[in-house]
Amino acid sequence: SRGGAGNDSATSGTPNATTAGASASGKKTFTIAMIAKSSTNPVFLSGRQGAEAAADSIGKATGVTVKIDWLTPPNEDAAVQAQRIAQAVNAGDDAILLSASDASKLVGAIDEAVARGVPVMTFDSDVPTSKRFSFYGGDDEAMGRQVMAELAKQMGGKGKIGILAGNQNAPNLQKRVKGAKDEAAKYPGMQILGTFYHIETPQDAAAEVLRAQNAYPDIQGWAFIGGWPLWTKTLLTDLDPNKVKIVSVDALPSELPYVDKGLAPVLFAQPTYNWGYVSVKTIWDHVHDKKDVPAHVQMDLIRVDKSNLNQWAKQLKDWGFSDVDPKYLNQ
Amino acid sequence: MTSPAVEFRGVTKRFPGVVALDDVSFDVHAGSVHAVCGENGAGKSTLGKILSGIYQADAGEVRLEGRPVRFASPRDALAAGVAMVHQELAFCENLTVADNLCLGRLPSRWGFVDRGALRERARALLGTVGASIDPDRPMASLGVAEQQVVQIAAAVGEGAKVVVFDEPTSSLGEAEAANLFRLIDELRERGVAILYVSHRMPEIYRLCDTITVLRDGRHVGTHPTSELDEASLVQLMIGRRLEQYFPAHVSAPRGEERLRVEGLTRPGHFEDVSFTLHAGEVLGLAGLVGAGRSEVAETIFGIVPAARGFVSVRGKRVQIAHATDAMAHGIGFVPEDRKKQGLVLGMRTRENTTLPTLDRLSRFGFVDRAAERDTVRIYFDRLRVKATQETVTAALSGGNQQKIVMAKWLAAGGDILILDEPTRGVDVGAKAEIHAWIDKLAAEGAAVLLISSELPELLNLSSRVVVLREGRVVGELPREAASQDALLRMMAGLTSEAA
Amino acid sequence: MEATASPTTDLPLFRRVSGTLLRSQQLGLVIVLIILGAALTAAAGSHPDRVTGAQVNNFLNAYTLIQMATDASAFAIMGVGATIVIISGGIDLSVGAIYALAGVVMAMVLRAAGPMGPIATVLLGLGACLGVSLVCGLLNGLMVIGLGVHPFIITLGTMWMLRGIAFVISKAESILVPSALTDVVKASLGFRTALYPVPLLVTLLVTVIGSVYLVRTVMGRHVFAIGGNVEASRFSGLGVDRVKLGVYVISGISAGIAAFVGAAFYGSATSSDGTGYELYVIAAAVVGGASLAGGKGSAVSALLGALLIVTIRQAIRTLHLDQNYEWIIIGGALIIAVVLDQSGSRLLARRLAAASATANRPRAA
Amino acid sequence: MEATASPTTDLPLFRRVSGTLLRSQQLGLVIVLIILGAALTAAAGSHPDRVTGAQVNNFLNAYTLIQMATDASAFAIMGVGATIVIISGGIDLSVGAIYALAGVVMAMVLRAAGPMGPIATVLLGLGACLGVSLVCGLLNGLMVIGLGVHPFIITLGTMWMLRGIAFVISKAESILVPSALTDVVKASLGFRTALYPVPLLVTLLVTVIGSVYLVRTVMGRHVFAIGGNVEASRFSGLGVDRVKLGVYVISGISAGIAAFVGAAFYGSATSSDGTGYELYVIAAAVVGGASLAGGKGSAVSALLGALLIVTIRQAIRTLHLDQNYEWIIIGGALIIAVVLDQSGSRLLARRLAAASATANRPRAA
Ligand SMILES: Nc1ncnc2c1ncn2[C@@H]1O[C@H](COP(=O)(O)OP(=O)(O)OP(=O)(O)O)[C@@H](O)[C@H]1O
Ligand SMILES: Nc1ncnc2c1ncn2[C@@H]1O[C@H](COP(=O)(O)OP(=O)(O)OP(=O)(O)O)[C@@H](O)[C@H]1O
Ligand SMILES: [Mg+2]
Ligand SMILES: [Mg+2]
Repeated sequence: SRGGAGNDSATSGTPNATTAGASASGKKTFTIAMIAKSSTNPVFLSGRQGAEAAADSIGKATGVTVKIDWLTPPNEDAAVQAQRIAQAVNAGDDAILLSASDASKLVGAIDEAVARGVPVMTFDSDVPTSKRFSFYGGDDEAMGRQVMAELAKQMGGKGKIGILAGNQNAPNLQKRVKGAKDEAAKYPGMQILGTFYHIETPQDAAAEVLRAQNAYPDIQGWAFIGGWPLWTKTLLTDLDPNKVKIVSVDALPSELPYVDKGLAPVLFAQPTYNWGYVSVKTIWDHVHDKKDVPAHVQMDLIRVDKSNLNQWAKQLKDWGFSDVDPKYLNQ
Repeated sequence: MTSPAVEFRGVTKRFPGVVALDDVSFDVHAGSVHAVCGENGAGKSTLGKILSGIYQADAGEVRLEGRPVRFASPRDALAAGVAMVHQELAFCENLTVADNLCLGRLPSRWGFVDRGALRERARALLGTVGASIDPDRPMASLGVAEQQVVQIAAAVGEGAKVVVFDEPTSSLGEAEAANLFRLIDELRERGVAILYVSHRMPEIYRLCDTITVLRDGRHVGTHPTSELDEASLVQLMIGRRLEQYFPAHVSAPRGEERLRVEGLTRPGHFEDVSFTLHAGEVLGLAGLVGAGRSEVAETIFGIVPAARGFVSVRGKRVQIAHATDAMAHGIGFVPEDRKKQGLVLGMRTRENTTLPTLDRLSRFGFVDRAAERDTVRIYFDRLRVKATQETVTAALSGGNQQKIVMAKWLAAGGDILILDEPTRGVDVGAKAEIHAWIDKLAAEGAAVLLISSELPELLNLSSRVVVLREGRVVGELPREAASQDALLRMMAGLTSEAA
Repeated sequence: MEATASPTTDLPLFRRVSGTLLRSQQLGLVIVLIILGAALTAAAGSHPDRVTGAQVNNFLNAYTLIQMATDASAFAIMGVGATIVIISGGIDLSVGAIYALAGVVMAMVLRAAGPMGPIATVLLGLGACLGVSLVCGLLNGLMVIGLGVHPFIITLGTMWMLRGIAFVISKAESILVPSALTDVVKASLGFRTALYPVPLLVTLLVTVIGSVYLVRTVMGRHVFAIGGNVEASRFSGLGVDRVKLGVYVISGISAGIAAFVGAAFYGSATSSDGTGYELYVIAAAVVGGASLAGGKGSAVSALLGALLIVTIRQAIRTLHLDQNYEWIIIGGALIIAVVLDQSGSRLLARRLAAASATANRPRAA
Repeated sequence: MEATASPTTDLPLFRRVSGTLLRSQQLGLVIVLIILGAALTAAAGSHPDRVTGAQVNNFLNAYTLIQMATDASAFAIMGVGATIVIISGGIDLSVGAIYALAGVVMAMVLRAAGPMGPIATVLLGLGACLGVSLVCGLLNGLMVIGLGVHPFIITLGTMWMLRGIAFVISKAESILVPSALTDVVKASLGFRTALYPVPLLVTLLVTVIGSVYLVRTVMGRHVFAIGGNVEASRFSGLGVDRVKLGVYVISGISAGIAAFVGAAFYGSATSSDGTGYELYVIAAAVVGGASLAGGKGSAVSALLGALLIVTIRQAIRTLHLDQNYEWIIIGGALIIAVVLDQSGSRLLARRLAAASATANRPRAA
């Protein structure tokens, strides 16, 4: 019942040892190390749920225990991610699923993992120059463009706007900002009054919006590059939907009232659950079942507005979010 | 004739609220020991600190061998051959004796410390002051006297041309002091100019050939020692005649037992210490420096626990685990190290004075400021504290700081008072005042345990003297039998135990 | 007892002078704030009010000022606690984490308790928030006095632990708090809508209580004493451990109050709330003149320090500076503010010295 | 001079004993590390090597150990600098920001310089990195000695400023560094591929240099002196300012070295690099026994402290504990490690004291 080629080890009989090897007949477990950007960001927790759900369903279908080894660092730090890739390889994990905080720092680590026989897939934030076999996700610049295009549509192509940009040191957010700015340039009537950064907590983000709104009273539209401020309730009361329009990335449960009230008529949800779900399935197909998979599995943003609010709420509920307001589920 | 080694010309130094030195001019000659006398706060230490580059004069000038100098730091002063032994000990506890001795000039090769040379130089320096301290010992493990000796060795060892001694004997025992005097004689022979600050008259008359008196920062005179008798010196210092240094002892009747110590032991510090202390008496605790007197006092007061033994207060055994417990039993304690143990230097004098008693001066946890100020005023007036209630304590001269510590525990008003070197660094006038106060306290029924390295003080005030040697009680002398000589012999272990 | 003749008679003068010195240390910060405010008012443009149509200054308007007060409230409330800890010679890096944990626990307790009357909701929320923060402060204090380890390390450890706990129990979700709380903290109290005076009032209240505690009470005096010289305090019979325990509890509770205001104001709590606040809070205390060596500081100054930091941040917005430079400006301004404050009070002290030295001359005995 | 008879004869004994005390302080940490390592080896499962097929322990294998050394290198290298600053009685919060700025500047300089020979590239990169970090350290040092403000505040200010500058000049881009650098730092030196000994070697080298500096040089002795008692040091004629300036420069340069290794190893630099490292670095120094009150610490211990932190983090991975508990575990472990270390050395000190007290007694007087 021992797997593995080149069986030159005399001491390989540990019963609980994970065994690997492509042709393993008696293979019992298959471990995927999942390394997202930061464990405090709820979107990645939803991705983890998706991954675990996929692992379960594969397990039920095939009898192989698929384990998700959650190695996400507490704070965004690409160097730590590189370290954890190496750790996963050293610990004998079978595949790695990564959302890169800083692509260029991770090329080396990924290529090495691949060289040492551990395939790597990326999601959400790609490392295109590496030897990862596939990427599931969208394109940050495109996401920024999409948000700005929608905002322009909502505002009739003109007006003064602000961009809320999250942590200024995060490269992927900077790409979204760039996309948003490029898109805005196409609308001569749209004037960007400022790009505002904040500490990535809901309260700090909301406070930044209020500060900016006070300093630039004529802001009429906001492009939120991340949904942070909408995870509080404060903008619901402090901004007037008749005067200010928001278009934001993300559509977590606490953001739904903003759509309902019309303050944020459109949200672009990332199907964060699928980050895990689709990726794990893809890894299984490729690594275990040796199927060909595309190098880029496109993830499309889900446009959430009043028309599909209830449907989206149900989707969130299904994905395991516990605090979806029942109000949106019952209709 | 060559120019004097040091000339002060119109030196003036101001601090917030005080003129510490006001137009001071006098000369110090090479090969002479020049006493600087004055009351607490007269400006003696300030003068020394200006000479050694710690402070800079606001006006006037200092000349060294005729050349005007203005030192920006002790580093400059040391380079010019001026060293100072400070009134308050200042050393690096975390380093060894050798490091502390040679800190400014560590022997080195290409920036690396030459350990062998360092040890040798340290031993040589210690040799010059007649001390045999292991240069590799951590400074923190030394007793106060040994630390003082190290500081003296560090200052004089490097061949300075001018040395300032600021109350060097205040923490030395008789033997170390005798060593120091011999050293100073040698320095004088070598042509070193010495400024010597002290409140102890016998020393001044033993060592110095010239005396300069400062009063309130002003120069009131420079005289050859031979032309100035002790009474006139004191009169110059305080501006009036002082009746007596040691007022006649008012013998109070010995009352009930207040404090009993039985078999108190802290291994390595003291063993099996027992004595009793009664109301109305002043019990002297004698011993050489390092005999463990302070340690006994600190243990009674609950600062450090005893390993064995008991303390009884008013006939009842008590558990004292903390100073608060001691205070609850009416015990007060003036510690020996005012800077470390006695005062919060950053606080105002008023706040320091009322620190142990604030609870009494408050209502519902709020400080009653009026009551506080009234209390403080009483003690400041009596002890002639030369500062206001609002002065930051760090700004006080050493002797005035000592008075604040006294005031603090007098205000606390316990009926068992432990005084560890209560007059260290205090000037003659205030010392007389403190002595009178101790007498008065005893007369009013307080029990006083007095630790002092000044035998005259101890002999004058105590009704009995208990002698400690190497951590053990080696005898007890009643007032009548106690003489300086008898005590010294017992302290040094030269006689069989007297009873 | 009446003042006797001789030396002590001009004591009130000295007291008055030194009192002014103290007060003017804060005056220095106040002046800096006023100058900064005036400059901002002059430099800021104006815009027509959306409702009344009247022209209003972009900086000097009720909304912006109240907004700044609200922004400052978290730093200022925790800054009072931090000042007290710093005066005692300690430091508390865990306030940001306590802020997060208290907020998260409150939100979870209220979610679990389900709908209740508004008063019950507020009381339960406040109780949960303050209870958690008290326990956290107690934990810090007990470890500081019991383990004999530097508080920097203890509170660095609890900072990581408490935030970890907040994260684990909340699963990093942003948990909404009932609107009863928001209604209280966003009560208009008769002002125009969207002007929220409550955070400002809470801040002022906390500052006044902190100030009275420090300046008027026996405990406050003891805090200064152990910060100034812990050994001498022990020799004076102070319960050093009790005082230390007290300051960490106070610091914890100040974080709890800030968490209540923050969570109620913004309507939600999450485990990442207050990330990095510990440094802002300590900066506010130190800009306000607290000495990290212990023994020195003032609650009112902590409030002013927090206001200064927030005003500098606001200046970047109001002057429409490129926000990319925010960190550079805040970092530089922090250092400049402390230097100005220190050199200002040093200058003042020197002037006073010169003045009173001459004044004192005649009274030397 | 020969040791005279009597008192000084047992001098070598005392020296030997105190030497042991010192060495065994580190021994304590070493033992903790060994026990932890053994426990992890026992508890970790094993897996077959993908290449050779041989069964290897999940913890005790060359890859994991070298990986841990690499992970620890940044904390350890900066930890040596931090230890020196802490011994001097100061603190440096800006090392993480210096790390980022030095890396970013190096990457930009190399990008601007265009392709060159590998040696020129490495030298230019190293020069840029060390040059920037030296300037930053100098800036810290000059402000600390010139402004008379507590280094916590100075370096908090520069921490914000320097990271702000890194952000502005790099526009938050991640800038690739030439592969010549990576080739050097990832050189196999004859080991198996994917085993990178260079970061470990650099760490050891820095630790040795730091240790020699502290223990053997005059400057090092002065660092201990001013941390022990700055006033006494000044009285002894030390150039206190020069020493202080020196320690901040050293700390800055240590961040520069770490930045070089980090940027070269990972292949790029960005303004968010090293975020939050300052606290880990200080924690490493303090776990290694440095006292935040100044006057105490060791470079070797800082390395051990960094290793301990990294091992604890690794343990979470190796034992497959839930990653979510990472913060709780690290926070708790930090406090426990310091307490263990302190109580261990206190116990030892007490035993030694008891022993030498009896030995000393006869020689009193
Ligand atoms: N650093 C300081 N700041 C403010 N005032 C000071 C400072 N140092 C000394 N003074 C004041 O200067 C005066 C002279 O002090 P100095 O220490 O020179 O007295 P002294 O003659 O040495 O007294 P003592 O015999 O008590 O040691 C005192 O009034 C003291 O309060
Ligand atoms: N190397 C040492 N190791 C441990 N303890 C020491 C050492 N050297 C001195 N001591 C202790 O420290 C104490 C010295 O303190 P100190 O000189 O204050 O004693 P004392 O009797 O109180 O004298 P005084 O009150 O005159 O200063 C002694 O009790 C001695 O046992
Ligand atoms: Mg003096
Ligand atoms: Mg003593």
